[in-house]
Amino acid sequence: MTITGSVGFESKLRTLEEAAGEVADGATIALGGLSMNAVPMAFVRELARRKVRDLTVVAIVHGMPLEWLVAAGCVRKVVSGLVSLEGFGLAPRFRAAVQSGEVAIEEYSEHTLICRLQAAGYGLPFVPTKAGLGTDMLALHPETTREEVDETTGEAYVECTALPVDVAIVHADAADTRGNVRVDPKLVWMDSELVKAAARVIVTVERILPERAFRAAPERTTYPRFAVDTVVEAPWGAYPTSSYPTYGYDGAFFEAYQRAHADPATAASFWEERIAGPETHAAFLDANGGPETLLRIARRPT
Amino acid sequence: MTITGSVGFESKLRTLEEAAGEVADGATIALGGLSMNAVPMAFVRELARRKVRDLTVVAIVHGMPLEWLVAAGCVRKVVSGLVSLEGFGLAPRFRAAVQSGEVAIEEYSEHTLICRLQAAGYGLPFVPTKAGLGTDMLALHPETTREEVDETTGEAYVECTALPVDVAIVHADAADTRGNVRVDPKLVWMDSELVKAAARVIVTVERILPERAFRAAPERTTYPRFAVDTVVEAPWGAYPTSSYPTYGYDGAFFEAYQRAHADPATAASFWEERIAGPETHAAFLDANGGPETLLRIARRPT
Amino acid sequence: MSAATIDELMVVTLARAFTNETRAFNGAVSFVPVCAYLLARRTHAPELVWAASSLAVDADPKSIPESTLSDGLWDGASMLSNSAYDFWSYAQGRRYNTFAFRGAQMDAYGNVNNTTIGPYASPKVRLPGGGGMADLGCMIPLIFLWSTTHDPRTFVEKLDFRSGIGWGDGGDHRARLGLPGGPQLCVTNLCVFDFDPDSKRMRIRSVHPGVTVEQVVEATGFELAPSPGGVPETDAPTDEELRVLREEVDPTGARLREFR
Amino acid sequence: MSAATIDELMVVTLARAFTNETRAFNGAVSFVPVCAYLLARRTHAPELVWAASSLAVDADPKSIPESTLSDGLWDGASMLSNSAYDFWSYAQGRRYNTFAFRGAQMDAYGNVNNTTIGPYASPKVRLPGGGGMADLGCMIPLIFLWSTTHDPRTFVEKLDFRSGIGWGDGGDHRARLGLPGGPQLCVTNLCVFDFDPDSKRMRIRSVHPGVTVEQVVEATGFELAPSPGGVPETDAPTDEELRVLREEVDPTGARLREFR
Repeated sequence: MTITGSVGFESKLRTLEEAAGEVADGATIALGGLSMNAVPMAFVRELARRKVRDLTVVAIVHGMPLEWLVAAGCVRKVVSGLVSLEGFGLAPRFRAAVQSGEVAIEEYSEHTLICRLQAAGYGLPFVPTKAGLGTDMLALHPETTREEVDETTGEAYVECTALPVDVAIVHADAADTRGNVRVDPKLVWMDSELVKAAARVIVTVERILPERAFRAAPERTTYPRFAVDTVVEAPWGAYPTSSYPTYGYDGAFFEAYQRAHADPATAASFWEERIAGPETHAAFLDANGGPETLLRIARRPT
Repeated sequence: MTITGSVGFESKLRTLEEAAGEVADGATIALGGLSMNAVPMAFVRELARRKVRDLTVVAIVHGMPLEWLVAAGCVRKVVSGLVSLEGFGLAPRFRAAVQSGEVAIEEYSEHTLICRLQAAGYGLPFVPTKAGLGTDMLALHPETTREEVDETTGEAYVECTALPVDVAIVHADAADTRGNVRVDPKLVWMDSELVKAAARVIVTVERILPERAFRAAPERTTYPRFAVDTVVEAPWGAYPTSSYPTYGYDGAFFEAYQRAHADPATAASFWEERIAGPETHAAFLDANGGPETLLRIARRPT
Repeated sequence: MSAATIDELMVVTLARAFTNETRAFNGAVSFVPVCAYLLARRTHAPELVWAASSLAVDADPKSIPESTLSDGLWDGASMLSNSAYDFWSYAQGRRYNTFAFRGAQMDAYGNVNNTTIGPYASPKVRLPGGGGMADLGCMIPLIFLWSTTHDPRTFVEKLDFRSGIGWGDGGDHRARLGLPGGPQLCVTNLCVFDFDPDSKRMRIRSVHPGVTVEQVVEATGFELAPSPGGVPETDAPTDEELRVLREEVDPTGARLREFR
Repeated sequence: MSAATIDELMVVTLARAFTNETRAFNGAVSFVPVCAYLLARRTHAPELVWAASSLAVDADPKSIPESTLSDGLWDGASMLSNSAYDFWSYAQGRRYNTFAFRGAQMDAYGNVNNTTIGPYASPKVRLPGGGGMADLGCMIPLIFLWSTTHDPRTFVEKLDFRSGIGWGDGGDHRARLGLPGGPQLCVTNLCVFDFDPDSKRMRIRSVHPGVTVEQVVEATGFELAPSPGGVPETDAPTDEELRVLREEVDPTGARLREFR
């Protein structure tokens, strides 16, 4: 299935297992995508199966990946702007873990968190914004979101200090073996801020393309090879979230997940049978309906 | 040639003359493109012909448009990072005008100027950078590029204060009459920073497309209609600079321009015959070789 | 045309507050405003700008999915924008001018809480979090609030946590912070609130059919500013508005997810 | 294969300083480094990254046009990047690590002037300006300098204006400013300079064939640091390097524009 890499060049192609091995216990990782969209879930599942420990997870606006990592006991702290399952309700495992104190949450507004990542990406002490003024958000972390007044204009603003990230994991449509990556048709979420902020970047993709495909449409390349350290071929790798425009999120999975969490017993069996249990990514897709599910969520061009 | 606008919607389509009329004497304007590439030259020529006065021209890295505006006496001050005709040498009219004090120059490094525009675009008192540290650049304008030390890390950095722009003029490939704009295949220069910083945005384009063309490929839209105030159809509107990938810059024009400026008399006739004299954009193209020139610079797909 | 249900009345009332100058976008779980933007655009405000999920400008979805941040909402858009580079800069740069949000708690000044019920350190309920509220409340001049649960647990005297700013502490607080505009309306399942021009406290602008001022006061956990010139009944939707909403904007009734 | 001309020797010498770890880009009027990046990539450093005009990553032009900021240089690229969003963030973020610049004046520490000759307020000559030099000199750890006019007017004791920083005031000045790395080499039409590890002053690393140390000292307006272990002759290009440069990298001799 994997095509041979560009002859004579280093290949950055790794298996899901190899790539997950790049995340050490205690690491700070950042997850791409947003809410129901373009989350590297196949990679997240592999992390959960490996029982990586004490992770700090930077998740600007996320739900299901935090559910899985928390359920597997991988998470020490979540750095986040919003956590929910969106139209499907609150995130049950995450919510319980935070309320019980099992998992710490370092909470920011969405934009101040983006600014912190940009400061890290640009090698700056901070990035300024007016976001959060007049709210209780800034007081949560006065050392990293510093309220200041501009000396000349007298304007209030917020200095968002750099948030360094060890590993960013993002999902995209295609890559070549040298690390050029294309988000097709276009990157819409904040993944690029994560890529720029992280010391190491892992990209899972729906398919591997030959380098010539990138040279044939260079305007469509989203990340250059020198910004990407590891490439993983993971078709349907965002399931059960969406990978626009190839497939949508699986609403049935989210509904079933919420139903199962009405009761600890059903939650446990759902976790084992439909999430953590399956040995491979293919087996995981099979456990969730296999081809029938995939055909159902495959997006018809409109 | 112009197709009818999207029925029932306000049309932002104007003629070159109408659009140039939106620039008042004393205005601060910003020019898109960079050096030999994608400069809205047809619009610049129209400004020069109208003899608009006392302009402050923000030009990050430019050459020929400043030559024309200075020659026509439109310019009070240039706010810039670099001015030259690149491989064709220094910019003769601009250089003479600055050396004689006829035109003032407010000079920044390229990136501190970008940061000043971003601060204006984002409604922030300043945008920070490490650019310019240890050079003589910062001391030129200590009030707008303020050297500071971060209270926590002790890092030196520079606060680039907001630079408000009245009108930004950029050149692109296509627009619809509602103001959606596509830079084809992709925006590479800093035009988007100008668009975001300016109170008013004028876009000259190679062609007008129906709105459905934008809805058919929304990922290729560069500026949304609500960020664009005026659209001008100006085919070959970047000549003698390039409009990638449709046509390249006209090296012969630049060579001839430099040769003519070896002597004030030849410079004056070149100005009259080949730049300022022609009544229309078409006449201007004709005065510079017409179809023969256009076919010569039309870029063969590679 | 059957009479308007409460969800329909709320959508229509909000839609009528939007104009051809409205340049809006939406966040998570925002079915009511999304329906209102689409309805306004299809009726009285054809030039209205709405970016689906804050990204897909001029989207024209055939129906509304379970998530208002979903790519299922993006069909027919004239621009897909990048969140950090396009959306957030146009939001900070004032090209966008309209945003609607709700909270698990709201106070008299239109500030909202979507973070925790109970003390932050030891929450009784851990809510999703402020997300973009804390940001956009500071950036956007025309803020609209809505609530499908108008009761004293939602409309409280004091928020447990201020996730997003409305009129702040009231009066000129926003102006003193250098923030533009502020909340314009709050549309609930009982009434429509606007804000006293001086104190910036909520006051009843109209009550929905069959609802009394007393019921609203009863259901509101804070003191309301007086409504000069009395309190009319909320204008009823027209048949055309109801037809467009029911048949074109939200045929599957996704908005009802907010009324469970 | 005919003997190397001075332009060829300079390009080859610079190319040999680049490796598979080099992640470079170029600015205006940079024919010599552009040729050097392409030559290194086609010979000993196939993984080398070069972004043409700082935008077109891995470009593979058939020839080099009159402008090194021109889209004529972009053919065959694997990525066209956006200047503000991609280039400047990867430059600040250290993914790019190599930049080459020259100046109308250079001093002993590799600082450059491209702004004015004579006082800034009343310049004798108004030069193009610092452009991105002042920025990238601060952001990029591996800086390379070149000059095709090695004379006392170019290599001066004191710059009329410091447009771009090299080693600053020397010693640990860059480190004190929190800036990464610094200038590595300066390749001229007479010799190759490197920098004393402590003082950070230029010293002669090698002289080109037919050039004496005395001539270099004569042509240099500042005191040079001593060269430990003497000064060898600059290594000659191989036939293969010359063939690739002449036939594949720069068949039209665009690099000669810097030698007029």
